[in-house]
Amino acid sequence: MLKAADVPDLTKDDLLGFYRQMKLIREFERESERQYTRGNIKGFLHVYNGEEAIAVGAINTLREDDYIVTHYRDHGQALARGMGSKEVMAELMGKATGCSNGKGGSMHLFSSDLNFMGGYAIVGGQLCIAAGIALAVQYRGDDQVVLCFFGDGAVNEGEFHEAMNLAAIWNLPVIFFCEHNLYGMGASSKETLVMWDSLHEMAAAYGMDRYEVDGNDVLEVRDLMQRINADVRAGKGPAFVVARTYRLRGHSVADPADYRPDDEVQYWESQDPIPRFRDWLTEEGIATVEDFDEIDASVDEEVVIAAEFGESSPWPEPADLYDGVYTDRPTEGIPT
Amino acid sequence: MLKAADVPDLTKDDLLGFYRQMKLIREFERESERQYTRGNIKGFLHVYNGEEAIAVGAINTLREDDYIVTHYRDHGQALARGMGSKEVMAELMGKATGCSNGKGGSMHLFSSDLNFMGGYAIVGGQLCIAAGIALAVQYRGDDQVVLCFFGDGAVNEGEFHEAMNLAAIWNLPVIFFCEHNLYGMGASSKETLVMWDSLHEMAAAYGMDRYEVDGNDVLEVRDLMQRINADVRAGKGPAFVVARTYRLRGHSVADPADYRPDDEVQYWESQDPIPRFRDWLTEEGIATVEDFDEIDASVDEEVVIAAEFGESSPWPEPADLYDGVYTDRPTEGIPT
Amino acid sequence: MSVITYREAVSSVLREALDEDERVFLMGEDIGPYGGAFAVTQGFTEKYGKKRIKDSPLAESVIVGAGVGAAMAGLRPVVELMTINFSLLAMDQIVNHAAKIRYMSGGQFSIPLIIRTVTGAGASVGATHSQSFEGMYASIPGLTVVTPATPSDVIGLFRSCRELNDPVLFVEHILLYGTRGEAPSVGDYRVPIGKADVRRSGKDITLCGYSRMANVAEQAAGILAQEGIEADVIDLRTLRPLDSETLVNSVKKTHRALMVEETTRIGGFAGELVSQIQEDAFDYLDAPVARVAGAEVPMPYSYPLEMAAIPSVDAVAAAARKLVNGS
Amino acid sequence: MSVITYREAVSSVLREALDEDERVFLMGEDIGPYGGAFAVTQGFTEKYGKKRIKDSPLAESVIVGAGVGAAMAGLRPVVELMTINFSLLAMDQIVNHAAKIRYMSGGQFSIPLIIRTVTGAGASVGATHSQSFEGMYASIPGLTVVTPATPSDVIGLFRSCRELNDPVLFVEHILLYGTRGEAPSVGDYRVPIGKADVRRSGKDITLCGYSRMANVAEQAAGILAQEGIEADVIDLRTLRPLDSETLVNSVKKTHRALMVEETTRIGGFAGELVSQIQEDAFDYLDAPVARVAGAEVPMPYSYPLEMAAIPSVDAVAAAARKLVNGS
Ligand SMILES: Cc1ncc(C[n+]2csc(CCOP(=O)(O)OP(=O)(O)O)c2C)c(N)n1
Ligand SMILES: Cc1ncc(C[n+]2csc(CCOP(=O)(O)OP(=O)(O)O)c2C)c(N)n1
Ligand SMILES: [Mg+2]
Ligand SMILES: [Mg+2]
Repeated sequence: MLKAADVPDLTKDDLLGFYRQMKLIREFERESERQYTRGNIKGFLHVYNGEEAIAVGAINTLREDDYIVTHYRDHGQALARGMGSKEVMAELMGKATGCSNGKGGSMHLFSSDLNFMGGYAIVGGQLCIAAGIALAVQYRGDDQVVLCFFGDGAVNEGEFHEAMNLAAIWNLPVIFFCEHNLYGMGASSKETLVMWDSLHEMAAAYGMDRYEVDGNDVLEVRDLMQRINADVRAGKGPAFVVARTYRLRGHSVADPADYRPDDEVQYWESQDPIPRFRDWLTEEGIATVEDFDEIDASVDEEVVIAAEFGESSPWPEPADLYDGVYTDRPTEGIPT
Repeated sequence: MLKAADVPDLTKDDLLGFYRQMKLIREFERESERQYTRGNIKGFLHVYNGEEAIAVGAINTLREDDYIVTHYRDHGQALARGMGSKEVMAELMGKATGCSNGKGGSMHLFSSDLNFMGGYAIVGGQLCIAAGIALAVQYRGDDQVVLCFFGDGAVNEGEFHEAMNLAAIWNLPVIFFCEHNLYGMGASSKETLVMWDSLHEMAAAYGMDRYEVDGNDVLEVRDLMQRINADVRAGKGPAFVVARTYRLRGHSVADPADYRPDDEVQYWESQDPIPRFRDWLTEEGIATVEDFDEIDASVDEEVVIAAEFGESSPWPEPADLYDGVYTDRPTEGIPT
Repeated sequence: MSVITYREAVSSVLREALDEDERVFLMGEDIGPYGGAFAVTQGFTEKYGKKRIKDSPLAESVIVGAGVGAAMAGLRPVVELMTINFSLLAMDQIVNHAAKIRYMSGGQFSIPLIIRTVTGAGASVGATHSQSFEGMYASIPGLTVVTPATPSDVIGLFRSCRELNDPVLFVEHILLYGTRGEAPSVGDYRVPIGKADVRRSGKDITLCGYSRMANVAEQAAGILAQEGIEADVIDLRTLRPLDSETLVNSVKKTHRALMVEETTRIGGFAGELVSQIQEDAFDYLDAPVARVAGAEVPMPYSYPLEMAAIPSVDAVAAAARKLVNGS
Repeated sequence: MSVITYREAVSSVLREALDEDERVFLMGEDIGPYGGAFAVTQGFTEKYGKKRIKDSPLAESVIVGAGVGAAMAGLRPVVELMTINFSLLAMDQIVNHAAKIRYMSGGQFSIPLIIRTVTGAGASVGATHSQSFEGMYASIPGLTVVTPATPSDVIGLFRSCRELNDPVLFVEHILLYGTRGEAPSVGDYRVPIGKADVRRSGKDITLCGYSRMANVAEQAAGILAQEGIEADVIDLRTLRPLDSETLVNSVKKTHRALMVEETTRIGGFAGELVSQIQEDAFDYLDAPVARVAGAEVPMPYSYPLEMAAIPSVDAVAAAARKLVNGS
C-alpha cells in the first residue's frame, strides 16, 4: 500500500474528492436499487458496488479532452467523469432530462461534452469503437488517450481479440482496462478463461504493455494509470490493464448471486474499496470522522436530489419517439 | 534435418509415398491452373504450390477415424487424405461426379467417408467447427484427434480467439494448425500481426501447447505431428502448430502477386519442399533417379486422367439445384 | 389438464431431450449454475452434470460453430444464444455454416442442431436488446425457424424440431416466459413444423401474427368480436417453412387481412406474407393487406416511448376496424 | 461525354473524397499494395500513403467498429468489407452500433461512416460468397442503404453519401465492375439519396429492380418492347430511404408490376416493395404484383446450376409477359 508521502501531488481535497466520488457512486447505486424496486427504473440495472476504486482511480488521471468508452455497467464511470448524478438518475428512469434523453437507459449513458463516448451493452463491442477513437486521435496527430473499460467476460469475445490486435499493430493510444470481477453473468471466469489468474498476460499475444493492479485500491489504480497515460500519450502504443476486483452485488438487480461461495463473498467484502480508503485516510492522518460525516451527508443529499430530479422530470414527448434516428432526414413511418 | 536413421519406422515405400503425394499435389495444381485458363474451372482457385509438405507430413500421421477440417486452400489436404484426384478435379469443374457433387466447388471439398469435414471459405469460421467436432469426440469418450488447418490471416479473426479459448478451457482434442505463408490475400502478416515471427507464442494466451515447425520439410512436420497426436489423443488437450511456409503462387489464380519482394520469392523457391525432399531421398541413398522418374510419370498420368474425368463428367441435372438443402423436406419454391 | 408456464414448457422439453437422447447436450452462456438468463435451465447442472450442461465462454460465434461441428460429428446439440440480439455475432456461423454445409457438401453432412434464442421487445432493455431478427433468419434457405407463442406449442414444436436433422432456430419470446397455458394432454404431443394454428375463426378479417404478436392479434380479435367483427386469427408458429396455404385460405374466406409483426415495419417478414397473400388470393381481396408493426426506430429505453413503439392490442384492433369498416 | 467503367467510377469517387477532405481515410482488407480484391484502390497507397489507405487485419468486426469510433471522434472513414458475405461478421457493429448510437445517445453523436461492400452472385464463387444481404440491412432504422447499378450512379450517389452524417452501406455489385457507362458530364453531379431512376418509360407494366437486377430488368424491357409490351423500368438506387412514390406512381399508370431481385425470394426485400405497392395502389392493380428472385437454395458452385439460380433477362421477360398477357 502506498503512503501519503508516495502521493505528494495529491492534496487533502484531492483525496477527499476521491472518497466522495466513491461514496457517491455507492450511494447512487443503492438509490438506483431502491428506485428499481419501486418500479421507477426498469429493464436491466447493473450496479457498480465494490468496483468504485477503479472508475475513480482511473478516470481522475485523465485530461478533459481524453476519451472514455465503457460497458453497460457504466454508472460509476459516468459519475467519476463528472456527469451529473441528476442526469444519470433521470436516464435510468427514462426521463427526457436524462443524459441520453431517456432513449439510452442505464446501459447506454453518453455525454459528448465530457467525451464520454458511451456505455455499450453488447459485450466486447466497445473495444472496437475505442480502437477507432484512438485511430482518430492518432490520425489527427493529437495526444489524447482513450480509456476503454470492459469486464473479464468480454475477454472471451472475438471482438476483444480483433480490437487488441488492431490497436497493437497500429500502435493506437488506447488503454484497454479490464474490470476483472471474477464473473461474467453467472459464469466464473475460472471456467471461461485459462489465464483468469494472470489475465493481463493475454496481452503478450499482441506484444502489448500489460499490468495488473489491485482494483480495490484507489491510489494504486491512480498511480498505475498516471504512468500508463504518460506512456500512451507519448506514443508508446496501447496498454492492457487488469484490475482485480469484485462486484458486491449480483450481475444485475435480478440476480441473487447465490452461485458465489460464501467465503469468496466474505473475503471481498473485507476488501471493500470504500472502507479501505477511509481507513487509509484515517491512518495516514489525512481525514477525521468529521470530514467523512460531512462528505457522507452531502452525498446522501445529492442522491436524494438526483432521485427527486429523476422522479419529477417529464417523460420524453411522444414525438420524441421518431426523433434522432438520422442527422440528415426524418425517420421513416412517422404516423401522420 | 533428420536423417534416415531418425525415421526407422518409415519404409522406402512410405517415403516414396510421401514424395508421390507431394508431387501429385503440385502437378494437380498445375493442371488446375491450366484448366482455369481454359475456362473449365471458374470462380476462385487457390493453389497449394509450395505448401505440400504440410498436408502430406501432417495428414499421414492421422488415423482413418481422425477428423480433418480446413480452409478454402484445400486441394492439398484433400489429396493427402486420399480423396481421389478425379473427384477433386471434377469438383473444381462443378461436375456431378465431384466430391461435393459440384455444389461446393474448389473452396468447399467434403468427404464424409474420409472424415474430411470440409474446406471452408469464411476465413476463421472452420476453427469453431473443428472445436465442435473435438467436443463430440470428447463427449463420446473417443480418442480421435481433429486436425484443423487455417492460414496466418485467419489468426486476425475473432473466431480464432473464440475457438482457441473454447478448446483450451475445455481441453478439447483438436490441433489448430496454422499454415503460416506470410500473407493473407495481399497483406503481409508482418503488417497484421505483431507476433508474426513467433506466431505460435500467441497460444500462450490460452495456456496451450504450442510448436513451430519448418513447413517445407515433410519429415519434420510428420515427426512433430506424431508427437502432438499422441499427446492430444492421450487427453492432454489442444495444441497450436505454426508451420512456416510460403505459397509459391499468388493468393488465387487471379493474383500476379507482384507485391512480394523478389529476394523473398527467390529464397522460398530455394526452399521448395519437393526438390528438398527429393534431394534428401537421394542423399540418404533411399531413392534413385529411376524411382523418381517412375513416380513422376505415374503422377502425370494420374493428373491427365483426373482432368479427363472432370472434363468428360456430366454437369449436375437441373433438378439437382433444389436438392440437398434439407434432409427432411424438399426446399421451398421448386418450380412446378 | 394442467396449466404450465411457457418457461416450464421450455424447461420440460429440454429435460425430455436430455433424458431421451444421450446425443443431446446443452451449451450456452450462463446456462449452468446461474440457471440461464431466463431461468430456463435452473437445476440442470445439478441433475445432468457439466458434461451435458455446458456453461460456455461468452463467445457467440464459437457457441454456434461448435454446435455445428458437434452436429456434423453425430451429436444433437441444443445451443442457446442468450438473446437474438447477440445472434448477430454468430450470424456467420448460422448463415454461412449451419445453413449451407449440407448443400455445399452435396448432401454428405447434416447438421441436426437446435439453436434456442430469445426475441422481442417490451422488457425496457433498450435499443440493443429489444430486437426481433427471426424474420431475417427466415430468409435463409437451409434453416428452419420456429416461433412458439404458447406453452403447448413450445412443447409440440420442440419435439418436432428434435426429429429434424437440419439446423433450427427455436425462437422464444422474452415476455412470454411467465405466461400460462394448458399443457398438452397427450404424452407424445407434436406440433408439425410448417403448420399454422388457426386460433380463432371468423368471417370478416384475417389477423396473422407469430410469437407474442399472435397473442396480441388474438386479444384484439376478442375486442373486435364485441363490436361484431369476427376475425380469423392465425398464429404462423413456423416462419420457415411457411404455411401460406392456411393463411391464403383464410384470406379467401375473409377478403381482408392484417399482418401483425413486432419488428420494425420496413423490410420485416410481414412483407413476405403480404406478397404471398396477394399472389395467391388477389381476386379475393377487398382491400389491401395491411400491416401493423414496430415503430421505425431503434427501440428507446424510456417506458412510454417503448410502449408506443410496440404494436399494441388497441393498435391492432384499430387497424382491423379501419380495414373492415373502410375508415 | 466520356465512357468509364463502374470500377473506375468507384475509384474516382474514392480519390475525390481523399483529395477533398482530410478527414476521409480508407480502411479495409487488402486495399493497400494489393489494390483491393476488386482492384478499386490500385495505386492508392503510393499516392495517399499508409496513413490514409489503411490495410487492415482480416477482422471484419473491428474494421467496422473502428470506423464507427473514428466517425464518432470526428473523422469521415470509408471502410471496405471485401464482400457483403463477410459483413455478417461485422453485422453486430453495423446494426447494434453504427445504426443505433445516434438515437441511443439522444442525438449527441453522429456516425458519418461509409461502409463500402460488394454484393451479388454469378461469379462462380459458391454458396458462402454469392449472397445479397443488402435487403436485410435495409430493414434497419438508422442505416442508409445505397445500391448503384451504373458508373454515373456510383459517382452521383457516393457524393451524396459523403454529405450525409449517418452510416451508409454503399453496395457495389461484383459483376458490374467491368461494365461501362457514361460518366456524368457535370462536375458536381449528384444523385439524391432516396430517389429512384426511371430508366425507361412504358404503359404496360412496371419492372422494378436494384443493383444489377435493374440492368437485367432494363434488358428484359428491351426484349418486351420488340413484342409490343412497353415497360416502365425503375431502378430503386437506394433501398433505405425508399422512393416508394416513384414506384407507386408508375404502378398507378401501368397497373401491373414485377419486382426483380437477386437474393432468394422468401423474405427478400421485394416483399416490402410488393407490400407498399398494394397498400398505396391497390385499386389500380390489374394483377397481383409478381416477383422474380433467386432460387431458394444456397448458391451452388456448378456453373449451369448457378445460372439457373439467378434471375435472367429471359426469366424476367417471361414473367412480365405472363403478367401482361395473363398467361
Ligand atoms: C454479446 C453479448 N453476449 C451476451 C450478453 C449478455 N450479458 C450481458 S453482461 C454479461 C456478462 C459480462 O461479464 P463481464 O464482461 O465480466 O462484465 P461484468 O458484468 O462482470 O462487469 C452477459 C453474458 C451481452 N450483453 N452481449
Ligand atoms: C471472413 C472473410 N474475410 C475475408 C475473406 C477474403 N479472403 C479470402 S482468403 C483471404 C486471405 C486469407 O489468408 P490466410 O488465412 O493467411 O490463408 P492463405 O490464403 O494464405 O492460405 C481473404 C482476405 C474471406 N474469405 N472471409
Ligand atoms: Mg466480470
Ligand atoms: Mg496466409
